[in-house]
Amino acid sequence: MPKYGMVIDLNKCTSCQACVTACKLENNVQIVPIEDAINGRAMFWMKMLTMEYDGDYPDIKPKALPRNCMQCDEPPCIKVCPVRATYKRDDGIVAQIYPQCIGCRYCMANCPYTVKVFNWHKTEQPQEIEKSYNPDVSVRPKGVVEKCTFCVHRLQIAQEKAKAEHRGLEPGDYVPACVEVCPVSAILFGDLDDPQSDVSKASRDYRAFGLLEELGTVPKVRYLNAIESEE
Amino acid sequence: MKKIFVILATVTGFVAGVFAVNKIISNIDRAVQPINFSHAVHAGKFKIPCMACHQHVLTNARAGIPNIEVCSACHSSPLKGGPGEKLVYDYVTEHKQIPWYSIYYVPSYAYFSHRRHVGIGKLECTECHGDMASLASPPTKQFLQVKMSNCLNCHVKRHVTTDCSHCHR
Amino acid sequence: MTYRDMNDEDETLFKPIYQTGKNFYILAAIFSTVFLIGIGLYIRQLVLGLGVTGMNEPVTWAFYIVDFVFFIGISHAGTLISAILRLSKAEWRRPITRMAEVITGIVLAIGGLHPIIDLGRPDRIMHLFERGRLQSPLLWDVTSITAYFTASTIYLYLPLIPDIALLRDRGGKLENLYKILAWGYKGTPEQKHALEKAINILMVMVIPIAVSVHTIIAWIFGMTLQPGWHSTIFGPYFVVGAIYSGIAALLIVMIVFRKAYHFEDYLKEIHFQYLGTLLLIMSLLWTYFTFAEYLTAFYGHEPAEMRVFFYKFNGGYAPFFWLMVFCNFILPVVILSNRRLKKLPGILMASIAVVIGMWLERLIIIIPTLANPRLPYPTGVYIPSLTEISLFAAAVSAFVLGFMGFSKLFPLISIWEIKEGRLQSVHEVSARLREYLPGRHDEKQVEATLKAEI
Amino acid sequence: MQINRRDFVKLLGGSLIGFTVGGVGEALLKIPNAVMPILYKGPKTESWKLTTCAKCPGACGLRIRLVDGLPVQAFGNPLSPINFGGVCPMGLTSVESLYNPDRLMSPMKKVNGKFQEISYTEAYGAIVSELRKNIRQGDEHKIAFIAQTESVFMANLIQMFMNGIGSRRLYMDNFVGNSRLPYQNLKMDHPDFIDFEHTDYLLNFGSQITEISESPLFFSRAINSLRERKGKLVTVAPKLTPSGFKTSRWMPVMPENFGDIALAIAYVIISDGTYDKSFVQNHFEDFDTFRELVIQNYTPSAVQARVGVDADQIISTAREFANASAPAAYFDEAILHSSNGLRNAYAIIALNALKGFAAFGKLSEAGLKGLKIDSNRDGGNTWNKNNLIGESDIDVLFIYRSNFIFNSPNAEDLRKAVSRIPLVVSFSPFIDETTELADLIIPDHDDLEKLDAYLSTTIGSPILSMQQPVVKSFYSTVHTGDVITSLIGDLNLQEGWKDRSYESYLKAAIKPIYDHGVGMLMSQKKPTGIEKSLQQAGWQLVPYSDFDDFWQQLLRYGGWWNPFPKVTGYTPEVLLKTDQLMSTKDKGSHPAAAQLRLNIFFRNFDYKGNLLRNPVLTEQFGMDRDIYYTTWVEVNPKTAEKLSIAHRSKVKIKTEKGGFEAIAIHSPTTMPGNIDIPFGLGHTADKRMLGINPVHYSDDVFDEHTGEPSYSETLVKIL
Repeated sequence: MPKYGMVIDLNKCTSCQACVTACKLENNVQIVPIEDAINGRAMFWMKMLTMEYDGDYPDIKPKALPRNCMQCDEPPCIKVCPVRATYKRDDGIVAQIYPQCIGCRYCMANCPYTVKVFNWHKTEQPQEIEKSYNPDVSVRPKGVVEKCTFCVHRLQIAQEKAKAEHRGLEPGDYVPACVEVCPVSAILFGDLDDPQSDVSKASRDYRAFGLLEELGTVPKVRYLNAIESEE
Repeated sequence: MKKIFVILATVTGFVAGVFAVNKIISNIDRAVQPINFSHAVHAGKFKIPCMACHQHVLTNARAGIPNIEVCSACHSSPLKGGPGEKLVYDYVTEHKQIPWYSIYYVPSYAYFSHRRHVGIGKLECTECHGDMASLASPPTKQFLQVKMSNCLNCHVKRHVTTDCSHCHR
Repeated sequence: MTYRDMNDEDETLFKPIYQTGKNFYILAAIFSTVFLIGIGLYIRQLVLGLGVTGMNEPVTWAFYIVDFVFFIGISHAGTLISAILRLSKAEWRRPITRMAEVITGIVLAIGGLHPIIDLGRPDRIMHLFERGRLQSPLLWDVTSITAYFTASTIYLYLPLIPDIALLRDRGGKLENLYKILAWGYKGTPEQKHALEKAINILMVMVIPIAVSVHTIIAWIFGMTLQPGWHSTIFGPYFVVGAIYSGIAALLIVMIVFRKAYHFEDYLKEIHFQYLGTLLLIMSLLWTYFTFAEYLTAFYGHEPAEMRVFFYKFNGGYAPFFWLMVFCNFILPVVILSNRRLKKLPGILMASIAVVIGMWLERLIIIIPTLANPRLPYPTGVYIPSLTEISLFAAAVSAFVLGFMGFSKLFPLISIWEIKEGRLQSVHEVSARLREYLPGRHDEKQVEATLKAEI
Repeated sequence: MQINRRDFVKLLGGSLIGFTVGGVGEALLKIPNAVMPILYKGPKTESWKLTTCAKCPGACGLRIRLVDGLPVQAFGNPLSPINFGGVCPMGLTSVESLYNPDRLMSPMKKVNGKFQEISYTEAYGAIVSELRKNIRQGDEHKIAFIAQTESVFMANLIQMFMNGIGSRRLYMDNFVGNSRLPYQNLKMDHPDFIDFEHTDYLLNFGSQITEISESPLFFSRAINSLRERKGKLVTVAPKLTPSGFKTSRWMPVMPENFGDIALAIAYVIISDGTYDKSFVQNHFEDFDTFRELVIQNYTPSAVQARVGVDADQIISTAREFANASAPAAYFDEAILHSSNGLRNAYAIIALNALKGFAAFGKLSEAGLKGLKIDSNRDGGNTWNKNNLIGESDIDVLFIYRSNFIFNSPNAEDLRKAVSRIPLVVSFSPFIDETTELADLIIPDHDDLEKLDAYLSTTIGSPILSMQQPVVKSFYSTVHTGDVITSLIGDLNLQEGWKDRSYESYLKAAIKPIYDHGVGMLMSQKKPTGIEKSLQQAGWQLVPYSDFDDFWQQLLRYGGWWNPFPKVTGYTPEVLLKTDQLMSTKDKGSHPAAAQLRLNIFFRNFDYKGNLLRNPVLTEQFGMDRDIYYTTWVEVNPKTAEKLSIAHRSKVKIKTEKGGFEAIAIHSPTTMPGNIDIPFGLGHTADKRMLGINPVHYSDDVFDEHTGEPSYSETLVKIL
């Protein structure tokens, strides 16, 4: 059984936000009404965070990092879910089952990365969005929690395809949308258990770190620190 | 004391009502198809295999209801036959799609794939659709109701994964 | 002796049941309108979704949960207090217990509903029982609250039986209802014995349940990773807070009904003095816990913790925080520790302050933590919407209505316990005289002298 | 207990009530989804088509996902050597723009202030008759054309049209053209690309190189590789945008002082004598005067006094620049957005000349076989949109996709001028601020519906990216190319152009590539070893039989490119003249101390302010600042402290042209003397877009040569 993980190279990332848009469109994430967005209910599974600016003007080193669900190996959210609407699959993906969720938002309260978003309303989407919905993903009803699932629907289809072609799942077959579109291929995705895969190599890199690792959530999305090219 | 009996009676009545209506609903004909298509003739008499018309069974999530091009393969010229065939012929000549109603449908939050079940799982069509070859008129209700319980029963019986996120999305 | 020939004595306790002033109806009308408005707004919320509240990312829990914790806290007034008092054979408990238990019953019913109001999909509530997972503190909560509710309702009902029997014997329009509820209680010695036995068993049982309830509510927060929540003393801290607010609520209710139904000669100064002292003790205990909680956080000086800490101390929630400190510590301690101020008005003021303060405390525990997540964005701001506020109002008025309704059906002060108290005291006094003092003393004359003195 | 009749009735009644209630409830719950029939839906068969993104000059390859024949998603084309499957937010939303409800569905005519649908023939007839009239009366010069297109072929067609008519009033507002304008004005031919294989030092003057540039995605990867090679990126810019996040040095400089910095660096290089002497010998007409001028006016200390950049910084940068093996001083269209843009550009060109343009490359003719790459105001033609205001004798104005009302400060004057013109024809597919003024609209196809081709040389080899109709057009829109070709035909401005289509024109234009035979389709992967050497020698096996087959495969694989072009280093064939390079006088010092200045910066790949009509992008616009649908301004923390402006607080900004509210953000990426404001929000024509359009609040300051507006020379008050 593989253990899917992701490594985001902040040295390469140009914070162009392509991953954000791709995620939004791939997963039919709602566009909330304007006043809701202003009141902090905008929904993003993948988000670009401007963390801080090291150093002082003008020699500053801005830190911006894309943040999706960390797919923790010790997820705080699944411990508290009363109905098993979110749980960890055997392949390490932290799944979110929308028809199961009762919307108590306990998992949101317990997520240190604040990656989960809630459907406060069910609102009519702009026409262009509705017409270009991704048929592989459901549109969530009001009152349930949703989050990045590593595009698990792509895995469903990739596995099916591989089976139909009587072969095993190959590394390239399944990548989330954000990985596919990244213009500078700053996002690596793959099997962390396979020591040969790029992603597991990268995750052992000396620059590698996990967001809020100290909490013991063991995030499976890791980052490579941005370092000055020459010292 | 009698009050209690009245209350009890009401409750029982309520339950009875729910059950009764439930029973009725499950027997309502869901749709009236534009053409009285007979699987008995096509699949039964002429032994046309399912895949011949439902072409996407092995390749797609949806088996697909045959579009007019498929029908026109045989019905391009009026064969001897009843009024139903006349209708088909009209559709063919006008190149209009037949507005079939689909009886089986899966909610968007569940992923059901014919390729997975028929192509890979090697299930028989009859498992879920019953013996279509015997139906003289188009089916009016689901043979095996599209319910999670029905899915799970079969999955458990055949020791297939019951992990939620393998079907839900 | 049967009940009939001694009813006259406690007529005042029966009065509210048989005659109703027009103020009652006015109040009832007002509160029920508020309540109905709340219901309407909740239906609106059901249709439109939780968007009608002021919640957002990351403040995903707000008013409803605050009210939930607050009401459950209040509910600790009754059963716990009355059980403890019964257990400790405190004679002065007799006129208090009933009201306390009623508070528990009603408030628990209201508070228990709040999580459901807070759900995004209340239509899926059954999932909790069909597919619930015991590892989630939320489910512990469901179990413990239901257990507590059943226990406390029974605990309210059992001591009620003799009084119901009284009412049944007096006849009247609701006689049938009383007939059913009294279970044919005649006050025969074995019935009495059985009843007392049941009550004794229950009051021992209720205490651990009550404690567990609020500990678990504390754990809902304590089990998370969030700064300001992830703390070991939350369990006891919440329990103390709960009892604290409970006593305050009880005092308010007592004072109000004393005034409304003229219970002056049942609820005497002494009762309030005792309860006031209890309130003072709880206040100091609460202060101690609060101090411990924040001091440890401050010394740990973990950045995330500190952001929450300062948000409370001099940030957005500073006003609420310091108001809470005033309401929960300064004011009660000043009033209750001062003999001159420790009179009914003073006690009433203190209790009201405490209730407000305890609500603020829940608010301060819940929202600042959520508003300051560990990662920079999003940073939360929370302004409650009208729906949330009016639902709180509706809850409060539901409580008042419930109480008023109860007072119209059953006596608010346990009549038979009062009587029992009288008899027992006479027995005790005469026994004491017989044992300690020379000369033979006849119970009759002791009674006579006591009567004369009173 | 016996039951009498009354009780029995009671019981019956109760049970009946219960029954009905239960039944009705159940029915209400169940019936809808039980008897609701679902109409036949397709089998959801999936297919993919390759095309090219036309939203910026980058011309990235796109891979469109169609379900049952309708586009649903866009991804990058992994075969394209420009973006290798990567794609930017703009490209990702191509599909949304196809379904945009605001799209014009048919030609429109303005009848007393209201737009009415008319047939294409009618609209076209109107245009033709008007033009005929003009030509008959010999008023060809009264016809003007303002176009913004990144397609060389389209641009050439428009030029052909205007030349045929014989009017010089053509304003090409396209990015690549503008970036190369300075070279053109110097009568130099421009370098085709930066040779990123060898460049080890990139001195970037004000270009938001990974967001708004000739090819953002290519540059992003190129700069990453540069940094991996331990090369250096130095940014000279008024604001540190994401393009500069990874820069190893940031010199905060206002755009009009770029020249000073360049020349100060030149000073150091000259006085160190580390410049390329031989090159200077051969290509400078009067280097000594140049040297004299620089030595006199541009000592680092003097520049420091004027510009406020530490002299040591300048000197060390200059030394690094001089010692680098192939240093490049880079600028693009952004340089023009200041009152003395051209002069700054010249200075930078001069700086490059000192190192012999070591990092720049040129494609030898063979690579492209006579295809004209640069598509812009051909040298000397300085007619631009501002001339509309002065010249009142314009009869017909064609507007192709350019929303110049939105992105120029003097919008009001332009509006007046345009509404003065008798016939304004717009080809825009949307009603934007400019199209509002049109009398006649013939909406263009959406990018997914049209056929076009894009030539780019940014990556160092010629690339032809094909854009093909992924779906056949939904509405009765018309490809503007077809309109113009048929105009050319019907007015017979060209021989034998009667009833030609854009497609035929395109085929003819692309034919030379096929004839020349070099290069390959994007399908084949880059050859190596023997095959490579064979190709370099000019041999190669082509997988296509004839031109039509070639064409078909072009469409299938998304384009053609020549991986091994004949490349030479760039050397200007005209001599550099000091009086040209130093033509304009210096700009005054940056009044940081005196008063704050409004500096407009670009975001999210929105080049000209006409790309943001997309719900996803609009919502995402300020996401990394956690601000939605609202304009914000960024203030340096020090300044904010001085003015006591709190982080994320509401402030009022006041300029000559009025005031507006915005949210203040503390950010050290801003110069202390500036208030940075993002460009792109505040469309008045699209109700779904809120916020402020800063350009309309900034003063009418233009570069007197190019007429490009300055985006950073407006004095503001903040309170």
